[in-house]
Parts: sequence; C-alpha cells; structure tokens
Amino acid sequence: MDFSYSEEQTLIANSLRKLLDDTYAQDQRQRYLESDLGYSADNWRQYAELGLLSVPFAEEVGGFGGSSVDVLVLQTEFGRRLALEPFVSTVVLGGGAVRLAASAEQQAEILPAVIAGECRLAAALGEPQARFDLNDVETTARADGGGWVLNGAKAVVMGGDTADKLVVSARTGGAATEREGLSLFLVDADAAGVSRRGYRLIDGRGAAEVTLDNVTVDGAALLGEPGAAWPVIEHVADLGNAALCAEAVGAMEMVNELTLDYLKMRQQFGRPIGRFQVLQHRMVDLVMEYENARSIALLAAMEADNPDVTTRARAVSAAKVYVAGAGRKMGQWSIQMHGGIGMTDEYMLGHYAKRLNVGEQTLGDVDHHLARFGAIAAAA
Amino acid sequence: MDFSYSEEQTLIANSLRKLLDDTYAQDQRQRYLESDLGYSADNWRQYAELGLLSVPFAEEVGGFGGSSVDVLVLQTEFGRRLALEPFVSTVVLGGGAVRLAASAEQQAEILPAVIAGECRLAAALGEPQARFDLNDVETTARADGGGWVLNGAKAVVMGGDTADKLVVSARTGGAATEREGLSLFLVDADAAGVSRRGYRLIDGRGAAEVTLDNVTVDGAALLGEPGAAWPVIEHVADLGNAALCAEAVGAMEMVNELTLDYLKMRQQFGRPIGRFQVLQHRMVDLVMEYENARSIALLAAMEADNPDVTTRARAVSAAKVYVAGAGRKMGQWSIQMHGGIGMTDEYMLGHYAKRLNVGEQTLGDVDHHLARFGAIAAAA
Amino acid sequence: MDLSYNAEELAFRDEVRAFLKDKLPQDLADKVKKSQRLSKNDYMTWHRILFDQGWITPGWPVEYGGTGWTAIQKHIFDEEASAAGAPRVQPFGVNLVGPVICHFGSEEHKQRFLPKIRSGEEFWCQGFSEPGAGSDLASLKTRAVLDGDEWVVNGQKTWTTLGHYADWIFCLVRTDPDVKNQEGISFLLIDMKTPGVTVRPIVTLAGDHVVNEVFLEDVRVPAGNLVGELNRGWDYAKFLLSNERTGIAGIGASKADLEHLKDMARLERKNGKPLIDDPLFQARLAQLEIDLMALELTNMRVLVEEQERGSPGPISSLLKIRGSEIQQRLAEMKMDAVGPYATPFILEAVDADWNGEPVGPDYAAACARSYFDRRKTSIYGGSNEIQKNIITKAILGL
Amino acid sequence: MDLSYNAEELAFRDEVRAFLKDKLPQDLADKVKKSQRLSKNDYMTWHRILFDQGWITPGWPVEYGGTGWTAIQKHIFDEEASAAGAPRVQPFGVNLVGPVICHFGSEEHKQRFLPKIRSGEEFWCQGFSEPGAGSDLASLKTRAVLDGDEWVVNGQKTWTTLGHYADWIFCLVRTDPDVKNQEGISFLLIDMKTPGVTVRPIVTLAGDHVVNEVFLEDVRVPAGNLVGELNRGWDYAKFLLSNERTGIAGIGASKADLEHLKDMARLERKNGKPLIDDPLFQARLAQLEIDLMALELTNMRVLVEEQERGSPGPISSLLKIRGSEIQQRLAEMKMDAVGPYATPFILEAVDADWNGEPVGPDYAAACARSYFDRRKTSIYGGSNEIQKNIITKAILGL
Repeated sequence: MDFSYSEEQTLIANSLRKLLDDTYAQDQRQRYLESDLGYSADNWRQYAELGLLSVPFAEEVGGFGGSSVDVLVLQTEFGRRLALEPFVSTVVLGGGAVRLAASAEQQAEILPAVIAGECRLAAALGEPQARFDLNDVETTARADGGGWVLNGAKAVVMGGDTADKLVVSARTGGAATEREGLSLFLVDADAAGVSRRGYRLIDGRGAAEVTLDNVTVDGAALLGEPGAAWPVIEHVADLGNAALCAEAVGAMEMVNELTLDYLKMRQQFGRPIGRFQVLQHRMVDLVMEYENARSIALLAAMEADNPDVTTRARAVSAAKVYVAGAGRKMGQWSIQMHGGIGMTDEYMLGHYAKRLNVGEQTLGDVDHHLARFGAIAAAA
Repeated sequence: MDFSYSEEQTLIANSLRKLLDDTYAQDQRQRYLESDLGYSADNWRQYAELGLLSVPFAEEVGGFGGSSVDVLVLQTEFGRRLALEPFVSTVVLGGGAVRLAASAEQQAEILPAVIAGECRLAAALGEPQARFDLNDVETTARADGGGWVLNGAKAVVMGGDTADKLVVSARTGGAATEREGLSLFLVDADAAGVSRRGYRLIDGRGAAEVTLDNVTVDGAALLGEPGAAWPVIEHVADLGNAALCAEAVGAMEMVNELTLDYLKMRQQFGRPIGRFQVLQHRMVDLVMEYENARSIALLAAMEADNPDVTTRARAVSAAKVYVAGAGRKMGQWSIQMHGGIGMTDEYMLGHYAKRLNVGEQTLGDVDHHLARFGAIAAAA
Repeated sequence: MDLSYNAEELAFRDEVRAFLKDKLPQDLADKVKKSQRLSKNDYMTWHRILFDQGWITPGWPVEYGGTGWTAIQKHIFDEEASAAGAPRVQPFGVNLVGPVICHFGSEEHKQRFLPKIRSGEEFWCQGFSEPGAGSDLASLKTRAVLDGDEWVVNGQKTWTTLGHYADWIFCLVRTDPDVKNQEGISFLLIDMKTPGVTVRPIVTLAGDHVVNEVFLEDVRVPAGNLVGELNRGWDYAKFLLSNERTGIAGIGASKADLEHLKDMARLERKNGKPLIDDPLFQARLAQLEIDLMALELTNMRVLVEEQERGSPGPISSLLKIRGSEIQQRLAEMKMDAVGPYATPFILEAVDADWNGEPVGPDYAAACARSYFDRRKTSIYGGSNEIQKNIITKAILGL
Repeated sequence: MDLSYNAEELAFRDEVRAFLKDKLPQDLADKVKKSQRLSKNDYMTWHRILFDQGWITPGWPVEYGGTGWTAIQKHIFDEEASAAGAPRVQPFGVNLVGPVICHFGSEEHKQRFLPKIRSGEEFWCQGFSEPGAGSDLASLKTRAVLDGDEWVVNGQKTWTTLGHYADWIFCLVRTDPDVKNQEGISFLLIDMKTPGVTVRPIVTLAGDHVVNEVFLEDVRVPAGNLVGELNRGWDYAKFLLSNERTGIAGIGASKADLEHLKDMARLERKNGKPLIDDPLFQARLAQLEIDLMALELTNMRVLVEEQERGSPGPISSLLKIRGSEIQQRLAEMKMDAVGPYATPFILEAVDADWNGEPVGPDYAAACARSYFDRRKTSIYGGSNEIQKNIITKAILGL
C-alpha cells in the first residue's frame, strides 16, 4: 500500500505548480476571466508542450498512456490555482469518450490534434429535462445514407463555449430513459445546424447550451457501435467526477491555507481570532474534512479506470458524495470564519468556494451519487 | 394571541409541581422503579384526588372537560420530574380512545372508574410487524353471536403491564394495511385468552407484549361502529404525541438546568468549564432547541383536539419531528458536556435522556412523522 | 393560551391585505418574487407608497409618525408584505437611525431629519464597521476632533450597504482616544456630500455591488450633528443593534421564500416525478418548514413578551441566529432544486430590464447567486458567533 | 500510488483468516455479533488463544514478545478479527501499560510484569482519571509519599474500566505537590490486593457495570514499583495516551458493525419493503458507509506514514474524533432500524446465558443499550473537545 506520488508524478506536479505560480497570480487570472476566451491560450499551449494534454491517451496515438491517478496529480494543481483552461472538458470528458468509444483509426484521426492543443473537445451529454440522468436522452440521430442527422438540445456543456468539437450523445434506438439505444457522435462545433449559447459558470469557467437542428454528420462521426454507448457514457462521467474530486481537493487545500492564515493574522478583541476556541475547533473540522476528502479522492482516481462498473461506481460515487459534501461545508465555514472579507470578489476565498460549488453540481450532485452508491451498498 | 397559562392552569401546575417535588426525590423515584408496580400507587391516588385523571373527559361523566392544552400543563410537570405513573396510557391514549369512540352509555360505564383512579387503561394499537403504521393491523375480531372473538398480537403497549383494561384495535374487515375495516374493543386485561408479557422500557416505564388467543368479548366491548375506527386511532395517536411532546419539553427544561449548573460548578483547567467558548456556544444551542421545542409543542397541544385531520396532523407531526430531533441532540450534547458523570445511572441526566429517547420512538419516529408532514406540505 | 390571531388582529390583517392588493405595483412584486435586482428607484417607489399610507415607520413613537401598532401587528404587516412580494424597506433610516434620533436626538435633529427619513427624500447608510473593527466593533478607530464648532473626521468605514445611494451616513466615531474601548465613542451624522467623503464599491462574490467602503478624510461636520451626549455613542449603538437583530430573523420573508421553493420543486422533475415528491428532497423540505414553524412561534412568543415588557432583549440574538440559518438553508435548497442549471451565472439575467432568453428555467438564474449572497446573513448585524457570545453572557450568565 | 494490499500483505491476510477460522470459538463470535455482554472468562479465552499463537502483543518490541508486524499488518489483523467476531483484546495490559514498561520500565519490571501480561495471568486496569481530574488530567490529586522504601498512596481514581477484574492498576500519582501541574507526577504500579485498595462499581445509564471508582487509602507500594524516573510520569502518560487514541478509532469494529446494521436493515420492514430499500434510510446508511470509507483510507495513510516515520503523532486525535462519531452513528442507526422495539429494555437479554424469549427481533435488545453506551466513545481517552484542543496546538499552531 502506497499513497505517495511516483518520482515522475512528483516532477510533473512540481513543473505544473511552477508554471501556475508564474501565470496565475490573482490579477493575471482576472485578465483571463475578462477576456473573450475566458482562459489563457498561452497556458493551453504550454500544457500541450509539457505533454499534459496527452496524459490519458494511448502511446499509439502519441499519448502518455497514463492513468486517472496521473490526471489527479494535474487536477490537484489546477484546483489549487483555479486554472481556467478546458482541461477537464477536453482531456478527461471529450477525450475520455473518444478513447473509450472510438476505433483505433478514429483515435488516430482525432487525438493527435487534441494532444497538440489544437483541438478542444467538450462532452455534450446532459439535456435540459434530464437533471443528472445521462440516460435521459431525447436528442435523436437518424440514419441517413451512410451518415446521420442529429436533432436535440444539450444542457450546461462544460467547455462547450470554446470547444472545436463536441462529443454528443444521441438516441439511435430505445425509448425515454432507456440505457439501450444510445450512441456517441463527434460533431464539429461550427457544423451547419449547431448553435451554441456560450456563457460562464458561477466559478468563471465557460459552458454552453447546444442546439442541434438537422445536423448532418458522416458515418465516421459515430464513435463505437450504434446503440451501445451507455457503458462509455457512464465511464466518462466517472472519469469526470474523479477529476473534479481531485480538483476540489486542490482547492480545499488552499481554502484551509487561506483560512488558517487569516485566523493567525486577523486581530479582534485584542488578539488573533484564532485564539477563540469555537474558531479553533471549526478549523479542526476543516482539516478533518480536507484529509478525508483527499483520501477518498485518491480512491476514486485509483478506481476510475476500472472496467468493472460496480467497483468503479462505488468508489467514484462515494468520493463525489464525500467531496461535494465536504466542499460545501468548507466553503460555508471558511467564509463564515473570514467574516465580511470572505464575501468579497477581491479576496480569493470566495472564488475557491465557487469552484467547489460548480464541481459539486456537475455530473451528478450529492443526492444523485448517494442513490447510486446506496443501491450498490444495499445489494452488497 | 396568548402563550400563557390561564389562572386555573397555573394553579394546577403549581399544585402538581409541589406534589412531585415532595414525592419524586431521586431516591424515592428509585424505589418506585424497583417496586413490582414500577410507579407510586400513592401518587396515582393523589392524581385522582386532585382531579388530574379527569382532565380531558366530558363533564357528563364526571370529567373536567379540559383540552389538550390542559394535558400539556400536566405533562410538562410529569416530564420535569420523570413521573412514572401511567397517565399517558390511561388518560390520554386509552381514555382518549374511549372518549372519542365510545357511546355516551359506554363512557358513563367506563370512565368514572378511570377518573377515580380505579381503572388503568392502555391502548394496544401497534403490532410486531407494523413498525409505526397503526393501520397495519393483523389482529382479527370475528363476530360471534352478539359478541366477538379476538386473535392476534400487540406490540410495546405502553402501560400494558399494569393496565386493568386494554383498548385493542382489530380488523373486522378490509385487508392488510387498509384503513377501512378497523374496530376498537375494550378488553379486560385478565380475560381468558389474554396473555401479557410485561417489561420495562429503557426509561423505566412499564409496557407489555400482548397476545390475544380466542378472546371472547360481548357486544358492548365494541367502541363505536365496526370497521370505522381509523379516524379515532389516528386521532388518539395525535393526542398521545402531543402529550409526549409536552412531557419531553418538561424533561428538556431539566436537562438544560442540570447542564447549565454543571457548567458553572465543574472546574477543569483552573476555571469553570462554562468558561470555554465551545461549551458556551453548545449551551446556547441547547437553549435554542428547548425554546423552539416548547413553541411547537404548544402548537401541537392547541391543535391536538382539532377534528380537521390535516390541520391537526400538520401541527402534531411537525411537533413530533422537531421535539424528537431536539430531544436526541439535547440528550447527546448534554451527556457530552457532562463527560463521564453524564454516563452514570446515579446522576439524573441520563434518565432524562432515556425518557426523551422513549418519547421519540413511541407512536412514530422522526422519519414516520417527517413523511406524514411532508405529504401534507407537498400537497399544500 | 390561544395561538391564533384575535378578531382585532384578523381585521388588521384584512386591512393590510387590501392595502397590498390595491397599492403594491405588480411589476415590483414580480421582480421581488423572481429575486431580481432592485434599483434605488424600486426601493423608493415602495417607500413612498408606505409613506403616503402613513405606514412607513410603524416602530416610531406615535408623535414622530409611528403607527402605534402592537408587536403582533408589526409581525402581521411584515408577513403579509413579504407574502405579497413587497420589497424590503431599506432599514437604515427607518429602523436604525430613525429610532435613535427619536429617542436620543435633539429637537433640531428631530425636525431636521425625521420628516425626510419618512418621506424618503433622504437616503441613509450606516457607518459602524471598519476594516479593523468587525466583530470587535468597539475597537473602531475613526477619529472626530472638535475644531471650533466643527468635528473633523478621519477614518474609514466598510461594509456600508447602499452607501452609493445615500445622502447621509450615521457614524460611530472615537471622540476620546484615552479611555477604554466602549467609552469615548460618539454617534455622528454626516452629510455624504461633505468634501472628504469618498465611496468605493465592494463587489461581492455573488457579483453584486451592494456594499461599499467609505473613506473619511478631514471631513468637517457641524458640532450640532452629534446625537445625544458626547462619548455615549456605544449606548445608542447597542440600542440600535438590538432593533436591527429583531428584523433580521426575517420570518415573513422566509415563509414567502419557502412557498417559492415549493413552487420550484413542483416544476422540477427527478426520476420522472416532481422533485417535491422525491423522498429525500421532501424530507429535507419538511424539516426546513418545521424548523421555520418552530422559529415563527418562538418569534411570536418573543413579540408577545416584548409587547408586555417593552424591549426585545437578548433573546433577539437567538432569533437572529436561527432566522439567518433558515434563510441560508432556503437558498441552499433552491440551488439544489434546479440541479445542473444552478451553475450558469448570467448576472444580467437578474436585472429587471433584461430581455434575454434564460438559461434553464427562469427562476434558476438567481439561485447560486442567492446561495452565495445569503452567506452574509450569518455574518452581518453581529456574526452568529457574536450573538452566541451575547446569549452566553446575558441569558446563561456564563 | 497503490491503494491495494501487496502480495505479502495479502498472504498475511490469508494467514490471519485461516487462524481465525481455525481458532476463534464459534460461541464467542456469536456473542460478539449479538452484542451480548462478555464475561472476564470470555475475554481471557480469546486472550490465551492469541497468546498461544504468539499474536497477543503485536505492538511490542520483538525482544519482549512483539510480532514485528508492520502498521498495515496490524490493521489487517484488527479488521479481520473484527469481521470474524473476535472479542476486543482488553487493552490495559497489552496496549497501555505493556508498551510503557517495554520502553521505560526497569529490567525487573520487564521480567516481573511482561510475561504475565502476555499470558493473561494478570489483568490490569488504568488509574488515571480522578473525580476532579477528567479532561484536565494533569490536575490529579492522588498523592504518593515515600516512607522508607515504600510509597504511601492516598487518593481516588474513577472511570476505572474493568477494575473489578484487575490484579494490578497502573496509576498516575502526584509525587511532588510543589511544582506546576504536569510536573511532579509519577507512574506507579499497584497490586490491587494491597490493603487500602477498594473498588466500588459505577453503574452506567445503559445498566452496565463496566467502570469503577478505586479508592486508595494508605496503600503501601514498594518503591521499586515506580516506572521510569521520578516526576516524569506525565511523559509516559502522553506516550500511552497517543497509543490509546490510535486504537480508539475502531475502524475494523465499525466495518463489522456496519455489516451487522445492514443485515438488520434487510430484515426490518417499512412500508412493506425491506428497510434497506427505504430511500431515507438508504441514503443515511450510504452516507455513513462513505464516511467510514474515507476515514478508513485516512487511517491507512496515517499508518503508512507512521510506518515510515515512527510514531503516530497528533493526527491520531483526528482519527479518534471521527472514529468515535462513526461508532456513535452506527449505534444510532441500529436503534432507529428496529423502530418501536428499540425501547423495551430487557437487560438480561444481552447476557449470553439467558434463555428467555426476546421482545421483538433478537438483535433488538442490544440497540438502545448500545446507543447510550456508545456516548462514552466521544468522552473517554480524552474527550473529542480535548482532541480538538490538541490538534489546534499541535497541527494548526493556533
């Protein structure tokens, strides 16, 4: 049993941390947020150069052949600095769908550009009526000659505002919320009939509502067998949640750092507020939440690549429940302990709380994953 | 709007408080507990003499014609001293069933002895398989000539160990958990075919498992119309819960008194432990729970006599949820704040915690009443 | 014991309802119900309607424009106004400085200030907190030094709600630096147009500009603007803060908010059913409603007691703690109710004059914003930790 | 990173499982699984089986009888033994005084005491807490005065677990009253048969006799029974308490308890379905299992770190807090699971030799009793508040 990073992971974590230290000072980050793009194109290029965008992909297509633990290493650093680049949407979600569903030929066609930082992806899986059920798909794909015609609407597509290509789930068979009959398609974001409404999420990251109105794609756009995409969709969501948990743990680390510093620095009633027992004990709670969140996020990363869906789901949903719950409490408590300053846009704490909030409500909230875990636990 | 006791209520509360002060010192109470009866026969007689056993009954049968608020006045005092006499089972539950279901003739026949303290009642409504669903009745009553033959089992009948007569719910029609087809019968506790297994509950009060094996009763034993008892059963449970909430509020008052005294008295680290901020704030939480519990217990008492089941159920189930939740937290917190001494049988605090615990798990627990309230709230 | 309104109170409630039906502009109520951002004009519209009705300052002594309502009547008004979607009356003039002037101000103060607070002609803000004096308000450093017949004021105030709308600010200033904290503080009224007063916006994490920093640099204030006695400002502040806390429980608003949440939960769907029928969500909603019921009754008990005895007392701290927690839980459940549509942050979508297409259901835009905004309720008006300290001393005697 | 056991660890687990299958008496395991009360004989039976196996003191240095197991191996043993229903090994000799003697005792102490701790021939109890010294242990007042070559001990100890079974008690005694609290305390071993030692039972609110008061009246103890240096007892106590805290998280036992709870929830029915399928109950159960998973992993991280660095350190306080909370939540959910049958209190029904008919399901009798009994887990071994104080200082530096 070993909880430490490998030498290689430590190296890459350190170089990413250095890059982010240099490029993510608060005012720099603010400039990225205020730009149309919403993140740093420069950083994106540097991630590509460092090979970060290649991590989970097979060596055959120029990838690093890494695991979800390697993704955790990066995501923890991104979380610490609240990086804005579309790593999760491109590499983990969109890229994950491609590598799990697509043929070797399709991967060789698609992924090199992704790895080079020249093609951003997004996974358009959720729908307006679906809440968090990714099997609730009303978007349809109708066979048309050798190709397909897609119609439907996709909701809150993370990274969908700036993506070059979208991985879209659509129903080629089955009814209503059935898991059978779902297929995945790779669609150019600027294809005729695709309209996107881009916006920012509460933490500043970009997303989009996507409408597909008679969008025509050729046969090669279908990733995998028609109607058999559900296991991939479920796995992609697990990869995404494991990555979001890792990011949250990085953010939590900073929440605690900021809060502990503040307790030591801020004077009221003639002494640092960290001398008040109620705040001390609350800070201990923050530390306990962080340590446990980190533990279970490691488990999720370890199991996120597991093809056995029960083992994987148990670990990932457990992590999502714990990390989301801890993140919400930590956001609330840390703001409370800061008082007014914690409520301001100028101070970074609130930005961490908002990032934790978005992670919590992406790809299934606590109740969603509590039910998923609960069904497994009750059966076991 | 008026939250205060009437002059009459104040008088009766004071005289009961005095009686209990005189008769419920800890060693006296211990003696009652160790006796076969499990309570003070003397006190029971005095309650009768003071007219306490007549409170909710009609003046026609020698009752006081009082309300559930009058019952609250008494129950709060009983709760403060953890009185052991079977007031709830006799007057509120058993007596409640009789006064709500029985004909005037039957009441005139039954209640004077109850009021005189010569006949203790118990309501045998729950069953082993029923959890908290009083409509889940498998006990049957078969018409036999002018009378009835009863068969079945009743679970955790509060006061059932010492009761002279039992009000038994039985199915004269309908299936499984239907609300239709339920009837109430008054059965002598020592009738042929009735076997009781008496025991103590965790708070020391008596209860029994009751088995009915071909118990024959005459036609006059049926209270009300056959098959139409559900509204009465539901109302009786509401009366019981309102009374248990009032009792809990009395107990909570003493929990807070004991705990606050202990915080002031107990010295550690060279000062009273009440100087530690974490314990101070926890004590504030105890006070808030108590004040809110008291508020909503008043509401339950006000509405417990309301014939409109929705209004009544909303108030009583809300009170049960709040009081039971508060009671559990208060028991836990107060024991924790006391440390080891709070864990001992010698110190009264634990006995209050146990009393709160029994109240919580009698006539429906938090989840049961949360669902009952939730259904009303969702529809409203 | 009688927990229902008596005939007089019911008649009053009918009167309030009729007034609201008649006078509350529908578009204003719609904005409030959708949690849209209100402009100064929105607030003042409603202020003037209440002024015209003679109901703008129910809490004041009758001789200065109070209505003479009982505590219960005030509660009824509050509850009905909230249920109807009336905006919150901005409290700085009406509920905070107004009563201080009524009780402690000079005759000149009363004549100069009270009518314009009532009419809404002058908008007030509060200058208490400072960067170094938050929970520990008594450590404030803003200095006022008498120079002839003027106070010269230097310092910085912060968290000044709607300071950018304000004509006047009431400040706590240190007038004697040589005594211990609570002593040596005075209560001073300052015209915001005086040279040396600068307002700088503070943007909150919900993206709003509501609070401000106020810089005071050699601000010259007529000596007569000092309220009450010199160096007795702390007493007036305590008087003011205990008034602030009662309102802060926000029972009426929370009851209205709960109905809004229920409406949302009836529209949202989970597992093919209305969210309100989901067992977990329903149980959580029920618990929240029950907690609010209990608090409302406790609030009524306090009001009745207050009516009998005079002032609200330290028990108001208890109401503030629970009331703010419930406000936060409501915001939290609304955010949870809209699921994935809680995260899109279209700030302009909460502007009343925005005509864009919403992302997700139209009630979704305000949810995450409100969630973060509501975090302030357990901080302002004396943080909940400070409230617990107050109860510890005043009620528990620890 | 690798969160699974390696081949060696898996082989060890198999060995442990085989041992348990072979050697753990079935009737003993049944008692444990039903939460029945164990007799001294029950405890000692298992103690001797472990002794015969050479596994009774895994934590000791190998030269005194330790197994040389890694921290992970110890965890595996603990988890497997709990899952199989092995009784808890009473820690007073084996985990508490034993390591102190190994590290700080004289050669005579080691030869005199260690073998009989291992064989179980002598049963130990702990004499730390006093009526006036609970959380503030350092304020203890029991005095030991040297008279010739004997200590004369006077004072009172309390919360002495299983003191009525004990042959020996290890005590903290004040040997220098003139220095400040933590100084002037020594660590003394006292034969319970010495004249002047009186044990008085304390009955808990769960109706059990487990803890005792121990009165010490002119108890004469050979000078040589003092462990380590005079007036350094506090250091040894800290060493001992940090060992105590690690075990106290009780991960293995909680995992076994969770399975028991699930079994109950499969048998209990609500609304015509197994309770485990009730959405509220299932969600609460899932949250508890998840919290336990997270804590188990944190525990493993701490163990691996401990293996690399030596001692457990203040982080063990963190494990103690969360571990005890989880133990309490498990007891709470068991009580809730049995519904109305939680309240009947048939104390004799938890005695192993009781042949009566249970009231309700046979697992119900222990539920309310355990619920109340478990309240102690957040009190003993240094209350959770004290643990938070320790973390505040040692980890947070506040």
